[in-house]
Amino acid sequence: MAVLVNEDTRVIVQGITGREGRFHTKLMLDYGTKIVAGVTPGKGGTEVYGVPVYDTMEEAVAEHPEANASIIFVPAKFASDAVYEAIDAGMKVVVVITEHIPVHEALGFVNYAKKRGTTVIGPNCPGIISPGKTKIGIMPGHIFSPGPVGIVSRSGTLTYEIAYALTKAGLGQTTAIGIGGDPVVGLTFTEAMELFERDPETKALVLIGEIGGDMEERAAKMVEEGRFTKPVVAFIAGRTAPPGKRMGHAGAIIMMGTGTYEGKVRALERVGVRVARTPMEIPDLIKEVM
Amino acid sequence: MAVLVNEDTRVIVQGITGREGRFHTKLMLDYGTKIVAGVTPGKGGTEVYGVPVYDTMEEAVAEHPEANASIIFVPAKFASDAVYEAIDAGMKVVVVITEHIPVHEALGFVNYAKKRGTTVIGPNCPGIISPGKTKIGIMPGHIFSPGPVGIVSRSGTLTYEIAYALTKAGLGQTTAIGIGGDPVVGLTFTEAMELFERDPETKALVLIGEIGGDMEERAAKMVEEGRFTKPVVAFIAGRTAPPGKRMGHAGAIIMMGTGTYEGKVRALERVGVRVARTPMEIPDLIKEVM
Amino acid sequence: MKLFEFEAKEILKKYGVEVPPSVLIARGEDPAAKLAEAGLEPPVVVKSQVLVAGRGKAGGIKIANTLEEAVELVNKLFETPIKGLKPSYILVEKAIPHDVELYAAIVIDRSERKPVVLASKYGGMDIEEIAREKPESIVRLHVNPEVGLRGYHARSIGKKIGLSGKALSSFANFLTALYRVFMDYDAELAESNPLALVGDKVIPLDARLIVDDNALYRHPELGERKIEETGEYTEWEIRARKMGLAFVELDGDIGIIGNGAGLTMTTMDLVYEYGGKPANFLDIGGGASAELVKTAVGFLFEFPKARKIFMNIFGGITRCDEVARGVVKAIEELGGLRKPIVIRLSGTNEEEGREILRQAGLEAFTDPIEAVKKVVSL
Amino acid sequence: MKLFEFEAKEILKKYGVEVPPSVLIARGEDPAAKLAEAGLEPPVVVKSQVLVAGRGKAGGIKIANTLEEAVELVNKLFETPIKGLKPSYILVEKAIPHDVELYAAIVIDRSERKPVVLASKYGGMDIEEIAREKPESIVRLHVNPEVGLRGYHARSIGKKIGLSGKALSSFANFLTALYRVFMDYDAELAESNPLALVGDKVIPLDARLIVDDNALYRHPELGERKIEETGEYTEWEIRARKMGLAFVELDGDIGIIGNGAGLTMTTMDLVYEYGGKPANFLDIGGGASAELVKTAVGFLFEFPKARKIFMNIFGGITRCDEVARGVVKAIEELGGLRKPIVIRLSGTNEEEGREILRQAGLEAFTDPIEAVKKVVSL
Repeated sequence: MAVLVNEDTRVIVQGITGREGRFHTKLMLDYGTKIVAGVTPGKGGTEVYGVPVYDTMEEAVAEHPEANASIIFVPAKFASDAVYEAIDAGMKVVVVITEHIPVHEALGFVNYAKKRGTTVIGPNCPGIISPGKTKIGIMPGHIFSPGPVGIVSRSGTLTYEIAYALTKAGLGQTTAIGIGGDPVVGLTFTEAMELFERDPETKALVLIGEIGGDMEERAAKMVEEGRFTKPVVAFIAGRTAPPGKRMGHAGAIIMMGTGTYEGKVRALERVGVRVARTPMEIPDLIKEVM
Repeated sequence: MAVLVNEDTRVIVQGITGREGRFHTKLMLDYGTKIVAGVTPGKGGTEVYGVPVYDTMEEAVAEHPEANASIIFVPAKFASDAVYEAIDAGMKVVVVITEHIPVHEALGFVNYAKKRGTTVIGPNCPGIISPGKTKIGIMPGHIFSPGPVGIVSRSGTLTYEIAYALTKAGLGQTTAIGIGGDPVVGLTFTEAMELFERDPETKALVLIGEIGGDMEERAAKMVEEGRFTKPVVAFIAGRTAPPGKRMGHAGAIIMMGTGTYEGKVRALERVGVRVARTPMEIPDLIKEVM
Repeated sequence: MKLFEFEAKEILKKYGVEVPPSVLIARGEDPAAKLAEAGLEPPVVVKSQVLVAGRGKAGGIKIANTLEEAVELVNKLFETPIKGLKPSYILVEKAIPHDVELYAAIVIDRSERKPVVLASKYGGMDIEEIAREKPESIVRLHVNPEVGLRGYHARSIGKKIGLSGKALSSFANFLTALYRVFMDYDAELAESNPLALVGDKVIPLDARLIVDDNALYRHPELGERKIEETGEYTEWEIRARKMGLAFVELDGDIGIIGNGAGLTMTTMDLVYEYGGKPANFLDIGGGASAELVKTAVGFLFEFPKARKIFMNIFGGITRCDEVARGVVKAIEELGGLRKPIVIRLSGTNEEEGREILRQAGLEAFTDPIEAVKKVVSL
Repeated sequence: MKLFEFEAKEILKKYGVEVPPSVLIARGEDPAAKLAEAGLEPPVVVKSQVLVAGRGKAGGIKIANTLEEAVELVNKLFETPIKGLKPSYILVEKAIPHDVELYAAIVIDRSERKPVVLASKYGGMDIEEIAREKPESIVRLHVNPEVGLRGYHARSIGKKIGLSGKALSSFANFLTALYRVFMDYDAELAESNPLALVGDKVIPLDARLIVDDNALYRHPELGERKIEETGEYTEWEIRARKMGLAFVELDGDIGIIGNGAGLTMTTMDLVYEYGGKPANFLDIGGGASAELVKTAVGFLFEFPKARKIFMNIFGGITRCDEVARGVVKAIEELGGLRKPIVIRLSGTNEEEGREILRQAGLEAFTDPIEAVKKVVSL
C-alpha cells in the first residue's frame, strides 16, 4: 500500500515534448514509473524515450485506457486547460508541476476536480513519490527509500532535505507528497492526512509547513478532533521571516492574524504535535513517537 | 396527490410589491394558495394583502421555514438573481413568470437548479395549477377543475382553451403545467412526463406543443421506450406557420431539420399518440384513450 | 439581433481571429477613393451587407479582378435589392485562395440546455444541406458551461473533421475565440461558413452572429439596428413593430388577431383547416388593454391583405370586456366597421364583453369552430 | 501588483461605483492650475499615492480647507517620503462628510478555496485591528464561484452589518461591483476601507486592489508598474529583482543563499537558532545554472550588509556540480573571494561539486548544522 499512487499507477505526461517534460520523463522512467503515454498538441504520432505521444488526452486514453494519473509540465498560460483536460479524461490523480498559474484559474480547476473526484496535487509542486513503487514528480528519487513514514510538505527542497535525513536514519517513506507552494492548491494538508490515516502502512507522519495560510492550524484541528490518529511531527519554515514580505512562494499574511510561525507552532503543540527546531531533528522525533 | 404542488405547498412571492406581483398574489390567495411570505428588496417589514414582506429570501425562510415553493414576478434584469436566491433558499419548486430573460442566463440557472434538486418552471410561463388545491401562476383558476387528466403545455392561452374544454366535458385535471415559451426552460416535456408517470391520480396526459425545438420528438421517444406508459393525446400549434418566422415565442428553427409541425406529428403518431387537428377535439380524444 | 457580416468579423478580429483584409463602403461614400485608400490587391470579393440568408445565390456576392471592376460592382450592388432589400453597406475583401471550406458554429441546444458546437469538413453549403447530404460529417460537442470550450475540446473536434498539426491549432484557436464571442455577446448563434483552410491556418470567409434580443441592454456598443436595414421584415411588419404589435405577414385574406402566441397560431391553423387563408399573425399577448386592442384592430383595417378579420380571444388575464371595448373604440374612432369582423370571446368577463359588443351591433361567438366557419364563409 | 488608490477608484468608477470627485496631480504638474481646472469645492483631502500600508498615520493624508492650502499641501506631500518613498502622484479629492465608516473586502480563502467577502460596520481601522477589537462585527461570506456574488448575497451581508432600505441597496450595488472587479482583474484583494455611509448611499473613501502577478499578462491595460514607485522594495531588492533574483533584505550580517523557498527560509532560521543574523533571503530556485549561481554570489559580494556568505544547497533538480562551478566562476570572474563563504552541499552530484570546490581551495560541508555553526563563528 501507499497513498494515491503505487506500482500499479499508469501515467500520462502532459507537455511531454517540452524541455522539462522530456527530461523528467526520462528520470521517471529510470525510477520505474509506468508512463504509458505523453500528450502535446500538434506532436501526435511522435515518441519520447519510447513513450507514444498524442495530440489530446482523449486519444491517449482511448489507446491506453489503463492510464489513471497524469503529470503536467505545460507552460503556465496553457496549464489550466491541461488540468481540465486531464480531469475530463478521467485521471484520478493529476500532478501540476507548473509554476505561475493565476490563482483564480487554480480556484476554478481545484473546485472542478473536487466535484469530479479527481485529486489535483499542486500547482507549483514537486509531485508525489511512493518510494520503490513510483515517482510522479521532479524530486530526486535516490534520496527516498521505502518505509513506514508519510511526508506531506509545502516545500520542495525541504522535503528532499528531510526525506534524505529520514532515509539516512533508516526511516523509509510510504509516500511523500509535495502539495505545492501556491496560495491555492488542489490537495491540502488535511486532505492528505485523511489519505495517510487510511493507509495501513503509514505509521507516522511528517508535516512540513511554512508561514502563511492556515493549513497547519487546520491540521492541528484535525488531530485535536481525532480525525487523524497517527503520530505526527512537524517542521515549519520561516520562523525568522519578517512579516509582510513574500518569501519565495510563502504567501503574504492577509487572513487576519493567521499565518504566523508562532501561531502554527502553538496550534500544533497544543494538540501534542512535536515541532522540530531544525529539519535534522525530524528523524529523532519520529523515532520517539513511533 | 398531484404533481409538484398541492394543498400543502407553502409559497413565497418574489417581487410581491410590484403591480403584477400584487395583483396575482390577490388572485392566488382567492384561489386558496397558501402564500406565507413575499420578498422585495428594500420593502421588508411591509405587507401585501396580509402577507408579510421581507428584504431577502434568507429572512423569509428564517421566519417561514415551511416555505417550499416560490413564484417570481421580478423584472427581467433582476429575475435571474431571484431564481438563484430561491434555489439557495431551498425552494423545491420555483415558478418564473418573467418574460425576456436572456437565454444565456436561463442556461445558467436551469443547470444550477438541476444540480441543487430544484424544479424551475418557466421562464416566460403561466405557472402551475393543481385544481382545487393550489395555483402558483397567473392562469384564471375558474376554468380548471379537479380530475384525472394531466396537462403539460408550451403555450399559455392554449392551455386555458383546452383546460376549459376539458372542464366543460367533465374531465377535470390533476395538475396543469405551463412550461413556458422560451427556448430554454427549467422543466421540459419529458421531465414533466416523468412526474405525471409517477402520479397515481393522473390517468391520461394532454401534451400541448408548438413548432420549434424538439421537445415533442423527445416526448414521443419517451413513450416509445416505455418510460411513459399512460395514454397521451397531443395538440401542436403552428401547423400553418411559415418557416423561418418567429411566431410570438415559438423560436426559430435552427437545429437542423427539427422543429417542424410535420416532424412533431409524425414522431408522436408513430408511437401511437393521437394528435388533435383542433384544440376542441382534445376532450373526445381523451375520452377515447382513457 | 442579427449582426452584419462586417460587424461579426470586426468582433472576431477583436478576439484575435485573422479575417481577410477588407474595406467597408457605406452608401454615399466614394468606392474608388475608399478602395484606393485601403490598398487591397485584387482579386477582391464584393459583398452586399444584407441580413438575409442565401445572399450569394441571390447575386449579393461578386468577384472583381481589378479595382475598376470592383468599383463598378460596388455601385451595382448598392442598386441590387437582395430579397427586396438594397444594402446600406458593401464589404470589399481580398479574395483568399483556398482549397477546403469548413463549417463551424455554436448554438444553444434547447433540450440539453447547453451550448453545442457543430462542425463539418463540408462547409460552403447550409447546415441543413450538410445535415441532409453529409449527416455523418457533422461533429457535435456539448459544452459544459462550468468548464467552457477549451483548447482540448476544440482540438478534439478539429481532429474529428480531419485536421492535424498546425491547421489543428489554428482551428482550435478559432473555435475557442468563437466560443468566447458566443458567450460574451449573449449569442443565439455564432457561425462561420465557409471557414476556409488556407495552408495551415483557418480564415473565416463569412461570419454570422445573432445576439439574443433580451440581452441587448448589456451590449450598448452594438448600437441600434434600424429595422429597415435587416431585410427580415416586410413593410407592414415594420409598421406593426413600430406600433408595438407582434405581427407576421402571411399570404391569405383573413386578418387574424389572437391573445397568446399558441392560441394565435392555432387560430391560423383553424382557418386553414376550414378552408380559409390567414393574411397575418397578430398576437395581442396577455392582459391587453382596450387601447392596444383598438390599435390592433385599426392596424388590420389598414392592412390591405386582410379582407376580413377574425378575432379569437380566450380570456385569462386578458379580460373579454376590455377586448370588446377596444373593438368598439376602433370602430367608433377609426372610421367605422371598415371590414367584416368575426369575434370569438370566451373566458374571463365573457358575458360583459358580449354585452358591450351587442350594444355596438356585433355578435360574438363562444365556439371557435363556429366562428371560423363563419369567417371563412364571408 | 498593488494598484494605486486612484487606479483602483478609476476601475470602480468604470463598474458603476460612485467615487468622490477628484483630480490627480503628477509630479511636475502645476497643482494650482490642475486644482482650478478641476473645480473642486473645498474642503478637500490631499492624498499621497504610495503603495505602503498605514499611509494616513505616516502623514500621507491631509485635509485642506482652501484651495491655496491644498496647493501648499500637494507641494509638501510631493517632498514628504512615506516609509522612505516620495510619491509620484497626489490625489486631491472632495472631502465627503459622513458619520459611519464601513469595511468591505474580498480575498481568496486558501483553505476553502473560494473567494470570501469580509464586511464590518467598524471601518476606518485595519482589518487586523477590527479582528482584534470587534471580531464579532466581521461578517464573512464564501462565494460559490458558479453562482457568483449576487445582489441577494450582498443584501444579506449588508443587513448583517446593520444596513436597511436604500443604504442597503447602495451597499449591495457596491459589493457586487467590487466582486466583478475582483473577478475581472484576477485580484488577490479588493478592499474599501473606509467605505463611507453618506445619507443613504455608500462611497468608497479609500480603495485597494492587488492583482495576481501571475495573471498580469491578461491585463495589459494596467501597464507596467515601475518597481521604484511601489515602495515595497529596498534599493538592493530592486537591484536584485532587475537581475532576476528572489531576494529579500534583512537586518543581519550573514548573506544567505539557498535553493527553494522552504530551504532558504529554513537556512535563515538555522542561522538565528545558532546565534547568527541573516542579512538577506536569496533563493536560487530549482535547477539553477552555474551562471545564475555566479550572479547570486556576485550580488552578495556587492551587498554591503552581507559580511560573510552562507550557501545551503540540497541538490535535487539542482546539481551540486553546477552550483560549485557557479561559485568558482564568481570568485574567478568577479574579483576573487571577496567575503568569507561557507558552503553546504548535499544531494545530486554532491561529490563532483565538492571536488570542483576543493580544486578552488574551498571545502564544502555535508551537515547543515556544522556549516551554520561555522559561518556564525566567522
